[in-house]
Amino acid sequence: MGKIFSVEFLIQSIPQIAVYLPITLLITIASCVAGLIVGFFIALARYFEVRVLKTVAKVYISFIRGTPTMVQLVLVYYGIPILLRVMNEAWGTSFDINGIHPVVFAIITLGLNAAAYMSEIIRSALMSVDEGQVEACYSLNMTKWQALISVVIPQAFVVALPSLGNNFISLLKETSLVFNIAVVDIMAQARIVGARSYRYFEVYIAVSLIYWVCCMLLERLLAKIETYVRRKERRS
Amino acid sequence: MGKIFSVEFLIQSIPQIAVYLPITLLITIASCVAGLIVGFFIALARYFEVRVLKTVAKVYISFIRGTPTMVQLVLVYYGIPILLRVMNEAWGTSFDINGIHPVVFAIITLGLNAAAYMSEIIRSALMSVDEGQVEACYSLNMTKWQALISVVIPQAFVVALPSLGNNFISLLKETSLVFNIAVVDIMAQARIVGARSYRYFEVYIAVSLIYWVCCMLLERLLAKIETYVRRKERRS
Amino acid sequence: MVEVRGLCKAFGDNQVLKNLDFQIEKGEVVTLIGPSGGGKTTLLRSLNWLNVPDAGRVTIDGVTIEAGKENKQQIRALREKTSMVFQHYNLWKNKTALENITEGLIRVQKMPKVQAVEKAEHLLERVGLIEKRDEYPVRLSGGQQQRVGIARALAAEPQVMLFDEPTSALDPEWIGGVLDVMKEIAADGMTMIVVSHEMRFVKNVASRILFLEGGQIVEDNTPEKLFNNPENERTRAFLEMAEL
Amino acid sequence: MVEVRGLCKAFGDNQVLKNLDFQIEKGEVVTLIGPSGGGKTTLLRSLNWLNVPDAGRVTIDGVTIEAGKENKQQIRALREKTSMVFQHYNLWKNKTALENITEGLIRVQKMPKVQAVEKAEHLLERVGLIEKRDEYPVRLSGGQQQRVGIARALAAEPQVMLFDEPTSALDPEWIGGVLDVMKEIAADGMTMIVVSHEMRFVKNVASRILFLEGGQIVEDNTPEKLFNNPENERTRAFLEMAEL
Amino acid sequence: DDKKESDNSGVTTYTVGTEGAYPPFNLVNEKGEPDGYDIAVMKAIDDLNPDVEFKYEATGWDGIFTALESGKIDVIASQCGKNEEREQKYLFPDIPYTETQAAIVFKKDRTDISSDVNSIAGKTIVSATSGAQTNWLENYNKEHPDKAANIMYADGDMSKMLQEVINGRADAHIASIKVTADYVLKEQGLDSELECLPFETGDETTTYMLLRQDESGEKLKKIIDDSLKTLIENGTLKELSEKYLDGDYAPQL
Ligand SMILES: Nc1ncnc2c1ncn2[C@@H]1O[C@H](COP(=O)(O)OP(=O)(O)OP(=O)(O)O)[C@@H](O)[C@H]1O
Ligand SMILES: Nc1ncnc2c1ncn2[C@@H]1O[C@H](COP(=O)(O)OP(=O)(O)OP(=O)(O)O)[C@@H](O)[C@H]1O
Ligand SMILES: [Mg+2]
Ligand SMILES: [Mg+2]
Repeated sequence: MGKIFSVEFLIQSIPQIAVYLPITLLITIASCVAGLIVGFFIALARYFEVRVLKTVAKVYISFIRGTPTMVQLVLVYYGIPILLRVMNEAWGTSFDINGIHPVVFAIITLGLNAAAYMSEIIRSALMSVDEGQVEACYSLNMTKWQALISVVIPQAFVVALPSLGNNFISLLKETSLVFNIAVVDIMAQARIVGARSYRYFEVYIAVSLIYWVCCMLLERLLAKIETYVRRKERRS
Repeated sequence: MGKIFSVEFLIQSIPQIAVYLPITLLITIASCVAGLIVGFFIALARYFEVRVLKTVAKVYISFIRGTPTMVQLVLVYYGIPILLRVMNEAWGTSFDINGIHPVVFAIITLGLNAAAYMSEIIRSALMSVDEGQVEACYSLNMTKWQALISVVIPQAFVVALPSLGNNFISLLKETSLVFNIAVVDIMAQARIVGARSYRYFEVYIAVSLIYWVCCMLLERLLAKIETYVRRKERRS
Repeated sequence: MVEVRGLCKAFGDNQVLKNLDFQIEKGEVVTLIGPSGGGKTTLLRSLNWLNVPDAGRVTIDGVTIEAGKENKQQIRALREKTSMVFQHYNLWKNKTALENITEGLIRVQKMPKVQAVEKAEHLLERVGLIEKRDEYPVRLSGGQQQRVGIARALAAEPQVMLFDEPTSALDPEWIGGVLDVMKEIAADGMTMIVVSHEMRFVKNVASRILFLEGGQIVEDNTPEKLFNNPENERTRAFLEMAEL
Repeated sequence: MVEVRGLCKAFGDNQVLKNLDFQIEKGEVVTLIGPSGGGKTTLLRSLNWLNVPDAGRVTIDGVTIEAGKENKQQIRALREKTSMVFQHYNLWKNKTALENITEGLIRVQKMPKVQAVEKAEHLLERVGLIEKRDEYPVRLSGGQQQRVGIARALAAEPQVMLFDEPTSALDPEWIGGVLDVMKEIAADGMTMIVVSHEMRFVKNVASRILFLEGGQIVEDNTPEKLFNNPENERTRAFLEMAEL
Repeated sequence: DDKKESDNSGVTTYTVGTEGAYPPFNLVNEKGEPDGYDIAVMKAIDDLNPDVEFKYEATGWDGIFTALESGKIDVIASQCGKNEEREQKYLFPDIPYTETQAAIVFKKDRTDISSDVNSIAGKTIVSATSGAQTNWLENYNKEHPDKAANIMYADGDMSKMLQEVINGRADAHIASIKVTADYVLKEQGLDSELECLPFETGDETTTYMLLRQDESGEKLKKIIDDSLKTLIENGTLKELSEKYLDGDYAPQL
């Protein structure tokens, strides 16, 4: 007779699942970087209240946050080829999108998605910097950009870091949505391994352990950075 | 002949899906409130560096953020009964947990989950309040709590709000995980409706529209609150 | 009223307070003078334990607290005896001028709100800011902020007032106004420790002057003696600069 | 060098600057005095467009800018001509004392880093803070922060310096020290506009005094005339307070 | 399992779990109730046994097995296939309730793919992790390493997998039941583009109810085995199959 909960199976499944860790990490890190960069510029549009861009940014944020990531992923992955097909038929062109690896779609979609969330964190951090700090920059004839780079961003960074940490860690797990576009990451692999024996309970715990280890390493790193940047504003 | 994409189907499915909106909203709002409260106290333990609690808080945050919400949900909802069954068999007790509605488990799990994320946002917002502000409280013999309530929290609130908004909106969509514990929310219903005729694209778009409307209303509200609380610190 | 014994405070290698001893009687108005960076603010902040000293003992109105052995109750008891005007005012940004004053009264002293508002309005009137009653600090001028800070500290009516350069942002007229207020409360028997280089204050209000330099009290004297015949060479030079 | 025409600024109902007109020649050291809340800071901040005036025109060293018609280039050109010491110092919290000074030199004036550091060290020396070179602002005393602020503004070597109460946090010795620095740069022909109630400054450095009250310049005079024979009744009362 | 007994009537209540997203086998109908062939079979079993009563619940696939283990549900009727690994953990009745005929779906212009199993060698086949046909495919690959296909795992729904074929990211999709595939192709107007042929897997995809390895599971296994035997013998299963699946996929005894 078998067992309700098989510890050996759990242990055996860990290496099988962990094989796909590079994919998970690749997508997480790449979309995180993409999200930070795009999110930063979206935040700037709102921070500086740039005329049209500020509205565009708001709509973008609202749209991206308002719709499920899974749907965005599916729409981009399946929708773009449909669009291309229609275009090709209508105009006789012959674009082919199949050469692009689904991981690229995943990174783009997740990155653009993260950007919306991160932009709000970055905006509020930028706005938390005292006006007097910026005025001091202007009084010495710095440009907006110079003020941003030498004063506002470094000070906002401290405030934003813990919240951005949330997003990094969320993203690590949100990556599992890529299975919707047929990319196998650690969560998908856990499902595949689990499906063979219907031992889902064991594989979920196995995959959770892997996530947790990654998360702890990330938290360590974030805590180090935070201590480092906070030292400047510590009284003692 | 059928169509690849049926607009009528999409439109018809909206009311069918929207019927379950109250469940989605109930779970979102309740777990949001729970998350805010628990998250606030976790943040305090770290903010005040309370001896043991601060470490407990760190482990809690790490564990919750480090493992997928879906797994937590399944573990809590199904794992507790398994544990009880094992206990009952071992000790001859007869606890029964089946009377509790799954929505309650959903709210507890999602609430405790959100708490971990929110606590980091709240902590960084609390820490962004100038030390001088707190010292002024202490100089007038306020207690830590009084300082917190009359000065630190109101000032931190402005900084935390946009990031907390991220979490509210995430939670709205994360609610869809509850189908794994047999609760039907709008996303589950969308899948169900879609499955009947294999028209997933249509229902995904339909459910996205519903989410988007909710999200936009929420964003309106948040923007109003933000403008209101920021007025105190605006130069003009 | 105030007794300080063996007070030491260092920031890293920088020994700011070096084994300070002094005593202040009830009703004295003591002025703390000394060069910038000499530790005046640090000393003041040690008296209400905002700076935790490395060593030493502070007694205010019977409440004794010793560095390294303090507990919450002691710190609160100590702070009950004092209130402070900060060098950088530290007005609460989320409160109006009025609320900055009433907050402590309502929360700490449990004064009914109506009464607290009445008291605050009276104090705002005295510092000439009644029409800025509902303004938030960012929209007040430097001197206006400083005056609200003074009003806030006065409202607490403590045993000992700690003022850190309370007139630095004021014009001559308002310096006069604030000095009048301080003279009044001094006449009521309030003990005050005031960091100030405002010579009018030093000459007219102070009953005693401490000259703090290099973490030590190099001179402790009455204004008359100090101005006419300072014991210390260093003090003489310092005051000459002030007299110009 | 500086020309102001029809300058107006209101915050809500509060008309802070009422149609100001004045002109300052190259090399003049103008002191702005007046009661707290009178608009001195607002005026100073309008000169480098940190406060956007509601109406009026400012010309500094040939750069003219008009309220409501300003553009980015004009604002930058205007700011190139000036630098400012803030009433609240506004030191950059994420930069050390040294970096606070070098940052503008390196970024705006594109000075090589070595040279900027050298210059900053020289200035820190002059304000007595060379040993605080690598300290962050939160760990400096009030007076030390103010001196770094002065050094930062001096480093830019602009056409016109705007000082907002630059000696408020200083002790008599350092007031003397800073005045010496200001006298020196005044002697080099720098134009300065200084908000100050420090009478030593007003008497010894200023070449001209503007008395600002109720949003208007109620007196514009040389120190000698102002002190000996003020034109305006209001000014006389104000100065009497200062003289005590 | 005494908890399952209701006090006086002697009727035992069991909860049947199903994914509810795999029509025509299982779905949730307009009334919000689980429905489809899988459910109909369970209802027929219920009718045969006056001393048992079934309740039905739709649950996401990610939680359904844990729900079984925890006792929240007692049997899964969701087209589960049998294999050795699964038998270690769960209890399968001896008698299956469906023997479906698989189908292969590919682009009309592909001549290199056919009903022949050998034609999938080296091709990319998109297949759902939860599907019985995936199970078959994995075993096939293991047993015929020289003729193995690339499995492109996908998450659940057929319309997505068909898109993969249309977009050319996959060469073919193996559907567990031809009739369903035909239905979807027609419904979504893809029949002009995609070919759907019966796929001879030789060893046809056979599905079972899934039970917990405990006392209640053993009891239920007996009930299901006995009932399925009756239902096959009296032709009810065939009827249900024809009604829901448009063909006879009832297993033979
Ligand atoms: N938090 C801190 N960390 C490190 N050094 C500090 C800190 N606070 C003050 N110091 C240093 O301690 C010394 C005394 O500072 P303090 O603020 O007491 O001077 P002060 O007499 O009030 O000067 P001022 O008249 O300029 O306000 C200064 O050299 C200052 O740099
Ligand atoms: N951002 C603002 N919003 C509203 N009112 C303001 C704002 N800034 C200044 N004021 C008001 O404008 C008036 C002039 O302020 P300003 O700071 O120019 O005074 P000041 O002459 O520099 O006074 P002080 O000597 O006290 O620094 C004050 O009454 C002040 O309350
Ligand atoms: Mg000081
Ligand atoms: Mg001012």
